[in-house]
Order: sequence, then structure tokens, then C-alpha cells
Amino acid sequence: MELSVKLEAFEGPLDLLLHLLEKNKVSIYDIPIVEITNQYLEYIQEMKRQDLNIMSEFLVMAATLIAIKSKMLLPKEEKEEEEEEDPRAELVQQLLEYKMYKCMSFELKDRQVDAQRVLYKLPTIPPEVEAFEEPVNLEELMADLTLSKLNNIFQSVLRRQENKIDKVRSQFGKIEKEEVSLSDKMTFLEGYAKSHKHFSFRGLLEGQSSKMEVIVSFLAILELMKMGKIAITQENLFDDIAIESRIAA
Amino acid sequence: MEEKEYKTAIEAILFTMGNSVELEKIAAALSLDMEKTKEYMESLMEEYKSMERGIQIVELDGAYQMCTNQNMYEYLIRIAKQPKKHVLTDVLLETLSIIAYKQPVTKAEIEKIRGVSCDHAVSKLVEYHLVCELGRLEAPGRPMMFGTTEEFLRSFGIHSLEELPEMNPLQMEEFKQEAEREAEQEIVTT
Amino acid sequence: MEEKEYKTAIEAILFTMGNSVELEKIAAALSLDMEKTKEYMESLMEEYKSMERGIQIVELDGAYQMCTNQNMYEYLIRIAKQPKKHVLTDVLLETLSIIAYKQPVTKAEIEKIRGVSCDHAVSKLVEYHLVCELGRLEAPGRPMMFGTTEEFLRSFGIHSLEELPEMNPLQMEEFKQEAEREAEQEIVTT
Repeated sequence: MELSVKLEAFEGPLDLLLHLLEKNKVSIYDIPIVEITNQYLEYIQEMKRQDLNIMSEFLVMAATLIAIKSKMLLPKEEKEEEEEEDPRAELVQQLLEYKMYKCMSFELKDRQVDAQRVLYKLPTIPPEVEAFEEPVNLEELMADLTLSKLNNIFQSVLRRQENKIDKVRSQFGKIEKEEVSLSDKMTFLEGYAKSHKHFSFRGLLEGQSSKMEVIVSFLAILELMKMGKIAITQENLFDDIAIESRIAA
Repeated sequence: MEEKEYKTAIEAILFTMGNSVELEKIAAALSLDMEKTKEYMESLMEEYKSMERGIQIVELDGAYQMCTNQNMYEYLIRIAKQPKKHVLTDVLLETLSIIAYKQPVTKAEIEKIRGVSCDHAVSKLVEYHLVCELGRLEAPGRPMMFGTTEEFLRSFGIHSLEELPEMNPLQMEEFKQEAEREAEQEIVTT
Repeated sequence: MEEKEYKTAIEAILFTMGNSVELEKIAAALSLDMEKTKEYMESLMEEYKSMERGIQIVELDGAYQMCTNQNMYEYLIRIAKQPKKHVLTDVLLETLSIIAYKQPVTKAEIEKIRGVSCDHAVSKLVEYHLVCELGRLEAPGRPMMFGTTEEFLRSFGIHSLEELPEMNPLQMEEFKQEAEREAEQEIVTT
């Protein structure tokens, strides 16, 4: 058996097998398995020097061929029914399918040669078209937006901002802020008492939501009372405290 | 070879090249003399013109180019420019609502409220003519202040910003209290 | 607007775009329904064909593209730069034909037919834009499935997958008969 054909020419075990069948002028349907297996093994003997990755695929096929060969060499069981399968059947199917696609690949190749004779052109979009910017259709853009929706959106933005504040830390923050010093509060109250003769403690506390601020305000009142700058009266326990300024306006 | 075939070849050449092609080059490709080539070229141009096609051949200083008929711009724009769908995304809407209620407002203030950068959103709103620059704030960095436009009012059919729905004070109070309650709970549970 | 005008617009669109354009997009640009657009498109294609022009319009799976008539190739190669075509080796062609006929197909299926690993071939075909991933098969390992692209249709001059050269029963039958004849001869000669 001469190995005239270059080994690299085979794209896989099936390709090699088809080549051997053609070379021996035998039918796919009636593979002389002994002969073909021997030839196949000779080929891959030659290939051993080559890449093992490629080899492994060829070796699988070699094993298959040897398996088929051994099956065929075994004495056949007495012919019971005609159902007895040719051990080569599966390989035959595989070879047929492979051959079919191989054939179609040649067909495609011809098509490609023809198709290559057709030339296309690159897009030539005129600069005027390229530069065109679609005008914004404000009416369409604002179609779903109503004022109340805009209002809701703003409120939910604010709510989200509120929620984002770390509760524990923000408390710490307030403590710091509430280091409103007593003297600051007193200065404020003195100023206030200059323009207001009578005022109530509760009224004074409006807008001073934090406990600390209320406490400092209370302390300031006490301090100013001690200094005689204001006088306070309270009818009953927990009632509002009425404050009277003793400072001349 | 006949005139018809030469003209067909010229057509294919101009199409493939896209750019302008000098008569000389065309003549060489066809193995024809310049005179004949020019004759066929002119005949082809005449054909194109008389058939009122969407493509025309124009002469540019001894070179020839295939291009579309000018009347076709409208269609070309519609196909070459994928219609950009302008939509007010959530980000844009939020930014717009902040600007509407807090104007004049700087980007830094918007970012403080939304917690994220607003460059893109603001410039989109400016592009849509809903928001405009109002001038710079006299503060470090002299940041630009933004406000809503007349277009903005017009698209809501209102005449002034005072007609914007008021921020519901009760609701605002609720937010605060809610936040405080949560804060207290947090402290209790920790 | 008249049919003539629509066809003129289609012509200009295809010329300008250079690439293939889906019928749907053309219909949208013309503000026409798909059916009418297709009717005008086919009429335009027929016109081009009957006039034996140097340019033709080809269909690629529902998209349309303008290109040269292949008879003009001789002139064109003298003047136009032939875009570099990838040379497909036999392995690539075999793998491509399996993908073309069996799509959607997994690498495992291709390997089963060819008897060898196809990783390299498939990724080359993907690189050449002849093959693309189609999504994963809902099966163990969720293997990727592959199919051919529009570029495949274009480079092989096929207008849709239905136009792939037929191979099925007849071809198979031929193989069989051929094989049988050979077998018989063998028996006679041995």
C-alpha cells in the first residue's frame, strides 16, 4: 500500500476513510472491513509522529474499525431471522451523511465563486442627511405628563431623600447641632422680649421640634427670669407658661 | 461589444466606486477611447434623467459620480436616521420636577437631592427646551443656575410658576414624622 | 403619491444605504404598508432585470440590497478594489455546509457528523460573519446553537435558506446507486 497522499490532506477520520474506499473502488455499503482497517492503521502509523490532538480522533475511528472487524470475524450465530445487523451499518450511515455534506460543501463553493463576481457599494449617506437632527416634538414628549404628576414625582424624590438619611447617624448629627448654647438662646430671647411684651412659652417653641432645643429654651427662660429680665406665670401644672417682658422696648 | 453593454458597464463601475471616477479611468477599464466613453456616458446620463430615477449621474470636473436624486432626502432621512424616540425617562422627570420646584437651582443642589450626578439629565432637558440656564450664582465656583422655560409653562398650559401645584405641607410633615418614627424605632431596636 | 414615485424612493434608499435594508424599514420610511412596499419592490427588481442594467437588486431573507450585475465583473476588477474575501478551506466549507443545512445546530452535532472537533472551524466562521450564535439549547449543558448569517447568504448568492442547493433524497439516492453500481462491478471483477 503506497502512501502517496499527504496525510494532512485528511480533515478527519471519516475523510480518510472515504478516501480509502474510493481508492479501493469499493462501495460504502459493502466495506471490506479487514482490508480497510489494515490500510487505515497503516495511515495512522505514519501519522503517529504528528500532533496527538489530531491523532486521538483518528485513533477513535481505528478502534471502531477494529471492533467491527472483530465482530465480523467471529463466527456468526446461526441465522435465526433476517434481523441480524451488519456491524458496519452504523459506520455506513455516518459515512453517507458525511459524504453528503462534503458534497454540499463543493456545491456551496461553486456558488461562492459566482457570488464573488457581484460587487456591493459602501453606504453613501449625503452629509445633509447625516447632519439632520430630528426636532424634538415637545408635545409628544410631554403628552403623558401632567402638573399633578410632576408634583407627585417631586414629592417622591423628597421622600426618597428623607428615607435615604441614615436614621441612627442622623440622630447623632442632631445632637451635635443641638449644642445650641444657652447663651445663644438667651441672646435670642432677650432680643425677642424687646419687641414682644407678652408671649407664651409654647408659642416660642413652635418650629423647635427637637427635645434638646426645647430644654435649652426652657433653661434660657429660667435664666432670664433669675436675672429679672422676664416674669413668668403658670396657672396650672402642664399649662402654657405666660411670659412677660421686663425689658424696655 | 455594443453601446448598450458599455453603458451597463459604466453604470456598474459608478455604482461600485461610489465616489467620483475620472472619465480616463473608466475609458481604461472599458478599453475604449475617451471620446467614445464620453459619448456613452452622456447618453447614460440622459437616460437616467429622462427616466426620472431615484439615482442620477453628475459630472464633477471631468469625473462622474452616481448619487441620489435630491428630492429623495426626506425618505433618506427617515431610513438613514433611526428615529430617535425622545422620551422623558424617570431620571429626566425627577430632575425636571426638582428644577421646577426649586428653581433657580444649581446642578450641585439637584445632585444633593437625587444623590446622583445630573449632568446628562440637565443637558437633555436643556436640549428639549424645558430647562434653561438662568445665570451664575454668586458663590464659590460661580455655578450655573437652572430654571424652567416658557416652553415648559406652555406645554402644561399654565401662565406662571405660581400655578404649579403646591407642595402639600401636610404630606411634607408626614414624611418628616415618618422618618422620625422610623429613626426612633431603629434606636429602640438596636 | 404614485407607484412611480415610490419606486424612485426605494431606488434612492437602496443606493444610499449600500447595505441590505429590511422591507419593514423601507415601508416605514415610505409610510406604506408592507404588502404594497413589497409589490413595488418586486416591480422595481423586475424593471432592473428586464432592462439588463449594470446594477441589480437582490433579496436576502426579507432584506434588499443593491449590487452589480455579475456579468460586469470583468470591467469592475480593472477599476474597483475587490473587497478581501476570506478563503474558506475544505474544513470550513464542510462545517459551514453542515451548519447551513442543519441549523440550528450545536457543535456536538457537527462533531458527530464530521468525526472531529469543530471548535476552530466554528469560531473562524463566526469571525468571518458567516455563522452566528442563535441562543442556547434547552438541554443538559445548555449548548450554544449556531446558524448562518445574512453575510452567508450574500457571499453564496443565496436569497434565503430555502434556496440552498437541494441535497436531500435525490442526492442521497444517487450516492446509493453509485455505491451499488460500484459494488456490483467489484463483485464482477473479483
